[in-house]
Amino acid sequence: MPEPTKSPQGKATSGTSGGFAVPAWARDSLRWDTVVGALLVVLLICSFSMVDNFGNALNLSFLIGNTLPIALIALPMTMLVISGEIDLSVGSTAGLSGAVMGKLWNEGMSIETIIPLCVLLGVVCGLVNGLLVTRLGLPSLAVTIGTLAAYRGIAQIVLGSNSVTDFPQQYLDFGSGRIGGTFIPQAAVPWAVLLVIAVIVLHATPVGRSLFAVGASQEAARFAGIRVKRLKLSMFVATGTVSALTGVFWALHYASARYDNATGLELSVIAGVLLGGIDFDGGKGTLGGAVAGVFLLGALQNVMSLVNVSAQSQILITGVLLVISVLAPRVARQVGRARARRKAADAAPPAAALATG
Amino acid sequence: MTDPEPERTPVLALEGVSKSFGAVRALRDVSLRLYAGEAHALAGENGAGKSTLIKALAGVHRPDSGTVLLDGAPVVFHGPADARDAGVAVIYQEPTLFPDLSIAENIFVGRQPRRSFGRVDHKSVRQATADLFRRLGVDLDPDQPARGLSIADQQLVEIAKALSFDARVLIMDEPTAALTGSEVARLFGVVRALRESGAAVLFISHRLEEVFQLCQRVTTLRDGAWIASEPVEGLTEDDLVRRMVGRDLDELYPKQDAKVGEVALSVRRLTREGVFTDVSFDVRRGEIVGLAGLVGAGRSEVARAVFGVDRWDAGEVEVDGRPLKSGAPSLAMSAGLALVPEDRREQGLVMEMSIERNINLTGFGATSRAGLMNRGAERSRAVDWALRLQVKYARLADVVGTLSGGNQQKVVLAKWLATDPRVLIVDEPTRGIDVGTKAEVHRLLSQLAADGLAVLMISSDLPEILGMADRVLVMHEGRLAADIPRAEATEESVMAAATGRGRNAA
Amino acid sequence: GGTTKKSTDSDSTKSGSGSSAAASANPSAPIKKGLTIAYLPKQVNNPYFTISDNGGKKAVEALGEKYKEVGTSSGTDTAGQVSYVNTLTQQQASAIAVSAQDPGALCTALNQARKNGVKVVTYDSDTNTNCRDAFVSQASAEDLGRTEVQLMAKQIGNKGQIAILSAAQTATNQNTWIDFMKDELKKPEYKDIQLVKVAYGNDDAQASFQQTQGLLQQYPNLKGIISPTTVGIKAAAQYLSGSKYKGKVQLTGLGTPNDMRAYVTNGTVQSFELWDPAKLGALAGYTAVALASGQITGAPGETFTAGDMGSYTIGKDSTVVLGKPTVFDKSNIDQYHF
Amino acid sequence: MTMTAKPASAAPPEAASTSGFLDRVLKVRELAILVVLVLMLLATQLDNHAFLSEQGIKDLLLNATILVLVAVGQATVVITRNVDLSVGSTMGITAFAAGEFLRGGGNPLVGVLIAIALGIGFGVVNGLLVSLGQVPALVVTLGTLYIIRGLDSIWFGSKQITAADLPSGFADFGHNGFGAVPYLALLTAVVLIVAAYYLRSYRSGRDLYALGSSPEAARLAGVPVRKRILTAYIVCGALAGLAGALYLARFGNVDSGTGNGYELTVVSAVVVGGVAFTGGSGSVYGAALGALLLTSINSVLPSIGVSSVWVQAIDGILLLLAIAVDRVVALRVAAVLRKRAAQTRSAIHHA
Ligand SMILES: Nc1ncnc2c1ncn2[C@@H]1O[C@H](COP(=O)(O)OP(=O)(O)OP(=O)(O)O)[C@@H](O)[C@H]1O
Ligand SMILES: Nc1ncnc2c1ncn2[C@@H]1O[C@H](COP(=O)(O)OP(=O)(O)OP(=O)(O)O)[C@@H](O)[C@H]1O
Ligand SMILES: [Mg+2]
Ligand SMILES: [Mg+2]
Repeated sequence: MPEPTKSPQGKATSGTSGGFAVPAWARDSLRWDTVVGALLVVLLICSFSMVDNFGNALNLSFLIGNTLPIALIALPMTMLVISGEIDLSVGSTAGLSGAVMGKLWNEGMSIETIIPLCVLLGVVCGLVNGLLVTRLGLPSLAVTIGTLAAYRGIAQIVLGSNSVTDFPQQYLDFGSGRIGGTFIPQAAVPWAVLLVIAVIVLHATPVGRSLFAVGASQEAARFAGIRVKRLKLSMFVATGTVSALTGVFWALHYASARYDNATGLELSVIAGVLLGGIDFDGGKGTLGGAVAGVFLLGALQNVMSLVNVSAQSQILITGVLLVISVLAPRVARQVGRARARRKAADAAPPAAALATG
Repeated sequence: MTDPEPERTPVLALEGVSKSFGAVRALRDVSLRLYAGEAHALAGENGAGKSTLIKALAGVHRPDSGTVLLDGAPVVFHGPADARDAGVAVIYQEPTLFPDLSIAENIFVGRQPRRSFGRVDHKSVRQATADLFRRLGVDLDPDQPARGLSIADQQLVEIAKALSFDARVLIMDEPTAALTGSEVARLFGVVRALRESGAAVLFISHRLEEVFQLCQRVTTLRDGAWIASEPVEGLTEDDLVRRMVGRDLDELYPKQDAKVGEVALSVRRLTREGVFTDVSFDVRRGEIVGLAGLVGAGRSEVARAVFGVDRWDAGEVEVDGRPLKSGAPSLAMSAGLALVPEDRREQGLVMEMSIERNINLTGFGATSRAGLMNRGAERSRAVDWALRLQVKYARLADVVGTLSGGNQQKVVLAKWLATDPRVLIVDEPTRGIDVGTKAEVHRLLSQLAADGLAVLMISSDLPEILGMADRVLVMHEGRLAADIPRAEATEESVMAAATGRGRNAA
Repeated sequence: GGTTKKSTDSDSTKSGSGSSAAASANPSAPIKKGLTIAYLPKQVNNPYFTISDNGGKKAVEALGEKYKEVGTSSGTDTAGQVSYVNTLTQQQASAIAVSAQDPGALCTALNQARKNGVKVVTYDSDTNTNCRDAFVSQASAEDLGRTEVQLMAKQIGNKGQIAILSAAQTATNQNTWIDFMKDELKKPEYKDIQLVKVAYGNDDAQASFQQTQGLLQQYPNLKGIISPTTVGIKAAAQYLSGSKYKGKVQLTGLGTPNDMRAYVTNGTVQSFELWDPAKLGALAGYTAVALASGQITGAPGETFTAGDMGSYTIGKDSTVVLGKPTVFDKSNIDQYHF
Repeated sequence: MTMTAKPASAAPPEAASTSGFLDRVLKVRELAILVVLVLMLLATQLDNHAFLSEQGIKDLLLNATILVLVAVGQATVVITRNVDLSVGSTMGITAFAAGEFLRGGGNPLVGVLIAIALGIGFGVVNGLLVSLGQVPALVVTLGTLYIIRGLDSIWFGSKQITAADLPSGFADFGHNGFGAVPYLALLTAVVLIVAAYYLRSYRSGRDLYALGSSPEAARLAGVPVRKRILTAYIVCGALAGLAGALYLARFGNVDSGTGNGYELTVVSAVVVGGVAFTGGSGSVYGAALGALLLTSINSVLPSIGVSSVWVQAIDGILLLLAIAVDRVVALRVAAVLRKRAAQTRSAIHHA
């Protein structure tokens, strides 16, 4: 949803739409994603020192394990949002892939065949979203609200009321186990790999550059010969695929495949991504910010339960955080602009110098 | 409401106004006085601060220092609404319409005539609009939504809107940039009438002859600083240019003859239903082909289709003998085709991205190695072209949307020239560009042509076409009406074809 | 090839499993003091669970133990419930009394808790048997299923079409109860009653409303509806009481007196049943304390005293049954306030 | 350089015809949904004769009322290129507030007013955050969604309102009416018509479309952008509040979970109703029809005996169909217009 008023000034001072490639962050240190990152660090430090039971390996592995599904989907979701679209059906896609996984497992198919099939399913789910958006030019918000219901419904038809729990132990261990005595869940490793790939793609390849351009102005991108539709379609497919993977991981992590697995996951993902400073107009944001946002929320929830903050208050706090996350950069901007104006008042104009030098 | 002694108190004035955007000092201690019954021109290079000055007058920007005087008394406009209520009507450089509203509503938004109980009187809104259009001799349907209007049509609606205020002060920032002679002539008629009825007019245009046609007094800005305010008579174009540029200007149409090579772009029986029909032409190496026509003739549409952003329904397009696919810009680019589009804000630039990113949008091939972007290559490519076109900017990382209109246009050119294309299609390449840069662009184009580039130049600026083109194609009602060699190309011959009176050649 | 259900069935049963069952019980052991008994209901702020957890609070604190309640604010946030189990493990609670949102999903976490010495009692809705030390059942599923059919049969004179309006399709309790209802209906005396449909209102008022409407439109001569869920029954009652079917179509099932009072008094509903949630919570508390004090291990046959509620014996699948449900109607409803 | 004019004649007739054609088309676009709805209902009636009985119609209307109200409010906001995700939470908390008041034996009318007032309160909060803060509405209202939900459950905890707490008159108001037409439906219809008329025939109403269509242009045109956005959110909040009160009357039961996840339903209704998320287009009638369509589907499926297992899937697929069809129609229309424009242009010339 675009901001109510888009003044050139507003855009002008909101920094360029670049990754950390652009020296933007060096320029205005007040960039929101860096702030979120800092917040996360502060929170972790405080919790380690003050909250008992927080620091021990078991709890950390809980923290990471429970945040992983969100962090997984956040990766492609960030790119999708930067390209100006959104996918609300991720939770349902995960649920569907889990349900199918359970169904096929009950049918006696081998897990090694099931998982690739689930991933394939994710590709299909993504394709459906993507084609509806790019071919028919429908708003992604509307489309994915539709598929949100549709995929969940299909999951219900597939698995009905059963819940499948008897997946092979070694897989369950992968879903919930940790690497040796460390606090790092085994599943965190593939995530880290995906993260690296995503960062490179978004911030250091033509694809990433194009994504930012498309998100900022689809028309101009088209006139620059960027294949907008194909790009968006591929982003939807990526999101679908990762969601399906997440569904598999979810079923293994919680040792239970049900049609209502991962219900409402989309909101958590979006909350985290937003908190990380990804602009829903598209064209702005960094993966670092998104991931920081996701883990900030995750860590907060973990800490709050450890210090016995009631579920109700946790909801409240999440909400307040979200509001702050969008108000704060705004305020920061105002401050920054004020400072800049004061500086400009007494600085000589470099503009002329640089011109016909 | 004519002032007995016009020279005494100005209706609207600026005293010692300064305005900075970040590091950029757009205005430095500028003063300006607008008198009732007088048309005042504002001249200056791109980025000189003209639009900023206007926005200060209109209450869009608050000056950092200095005052705005209304009838000699200091006022503070807290927003465009205040200025409007004070009787100041503004046409901004970039059309600002509501795409979803009907043209009529666009003109009267917030001021609709009302019936009982404050209900909007839709009928008289429509009526009033129709009357305005009759006055301007525009044929547009008041009920048609503004979405999809060509730049020119948008500009006409903006003009109608400004006139509908019958304001005491009428401010126009490059209203004619997109217009052809006929519309300009009619606009000037209306403006003169207003002036005689005692309105004060502030007018900006990079077409200097227009300044001399319309205005009595001219103020010149350079790099945001006030240079001079003087009566127009006794002033020559060269004087004015000297004031603006600060040096003597070389020839405006430096057309050098290049040896014409083999066909580079060949268009055959191209048709897009409802927009243009059966368009066939060739452009050869070293040749600049002008494409003229009335606004709405469909020139831009042909260009869009050839480049591939619009599909075509029938016909073929070949670049160096390689056939292109309908609706595939990326293929067209790799075949060596480049299009500098008509609407820089929507099509030419990603307004919220940096200058650097915009220039490099067309050059991923050149700036990436093994699929990874190369920062160094990106920056040097951007710097190189920004300097070649003398873009006036503070930092390459600046958001392109903050550049002045003309400098934005330069960035678009840079972006496409950087792809070193075989065939270059330019749609209104010098719209809103100051004389100095215009000459630059023209020199650049003919230089490129001389180096064997094939250029198709769409322009509504007839002298430009006549000055630069080896051949002039003329479109009329979506059809190619004539193909006139440079020797025979005159205003008369081109106009005749453009209005459908001409010989049906080619 | 690869890992299939069959190849794993063999070992899947003994996965996790009650490590504590090995330890031996000492019925005469004293009740430890200062234990922390944590209640983890399906959903906090759900009136039903608040009542039962408060019952538990009384019981637990009467024994001089520490009571706490945590939980998710949504009834289908399994992930949330899991992380609460984890948190409680972290906080070294002595015992957890949990009402499971999902029979399987909690197992990993619960067994992890038990390995860390936390006793686990499930109440109201159970997990898989190998993930907890004991299950405190509100009433044997069999009793509930059969008695609801009997109530309905009485109201419609053993004759006519009936339908069931259940909660979510996944609700473990409802499904077992419904199975027993179907079984009860097989009896000869109910040969004239046909169960025409089981509809699911997902414990959502609007959905239950529309499902009820659907039932009535689809089966014009429907005689009665059994709704074994507190949300479903009150939605159905509210709809009936405002429609032309009021009094013509009978409604029974599980509901709380407070919810249903209005409809019983205005004649929409004749009678319905429920156990006393407060007692359920209390019994869960006593069981938890007994487990944590080592009086019982959860093995079938063991007995323990549940404060003023008398003594209970652990049945098969280490299940403790609260007792028979209470039937509420015009005559007695005003004596109950929960 | 003078180019002579393109003849300006024959403009008025062209205008007339085109405009006539245009609004007919626009109307049709809402009609499309209506047609779908009617067909669906009739088909169901054929399958099950009880469906459109007096009781059946009454139920259909009652089921729709609450969603229609909220959708109308939502549409007002969406038209300004914003969105309010907090409507579900607002509805829940206002319903509860009204209930608490009535439980204390308060006057029903006052109870409703309280709900509306509370709704307006939250509308103001959202409106201020979005207009003054100038931050993306999606995020802010997602935030207030959580905040209000949290307040709700902290404030009311596990308390609940049951039918027994409500004055019988209030409950009756919830389901009685003139024959097949419930009072609630009438009330809703009035609200709908007023809202539609305001948006169509008042300057401030038109401003909403303007600033939804182009915020920047609106600012330059001197539209009081912030004030208008605030208005939109207040309307939305007020209607959510009213809906809360009606929910109480209709269902007689409220707890802190009431209205959970309602925002998605509302947004779907608005979308199906053809109100574009890019702002500036669509109408509250469309939104209302969308709401009616959605609720009707959920009544149709059970009453033709579709197992509730299928309901959700069918819901989603129908939603997709609805927007897809709407889109295809729109594209067709655009194509037709382009051809017409071309014809008229050449017609003018050859005349
Ligand atoms: N919103 C803004 N933010 C930052 N810089 C700005 C902004 N608007 C204008 N500028 C800068 O102020 C200077 C003057 O711009 P302005 O648009 O007034 O030039 P101009 O005289 O109108 O040029 P042109 O003839 O091309 O329209 C330019 O350097 C421009 O980059
Ligand atoms: N983006 C658009 N969408 C729909 N119709 C358009 C669009 N742009 C232009 N048109 C219409 O197509 C016709 C030709 O467009 P346009 O005016 O751009 O032709 P042109 O010869 O390029 O004129 P100019 O370039 O001088 O504006 C006009 O009737 C115009 O209203
Ligand atoms: Mg300008
Ligand atoms: Mg054009």
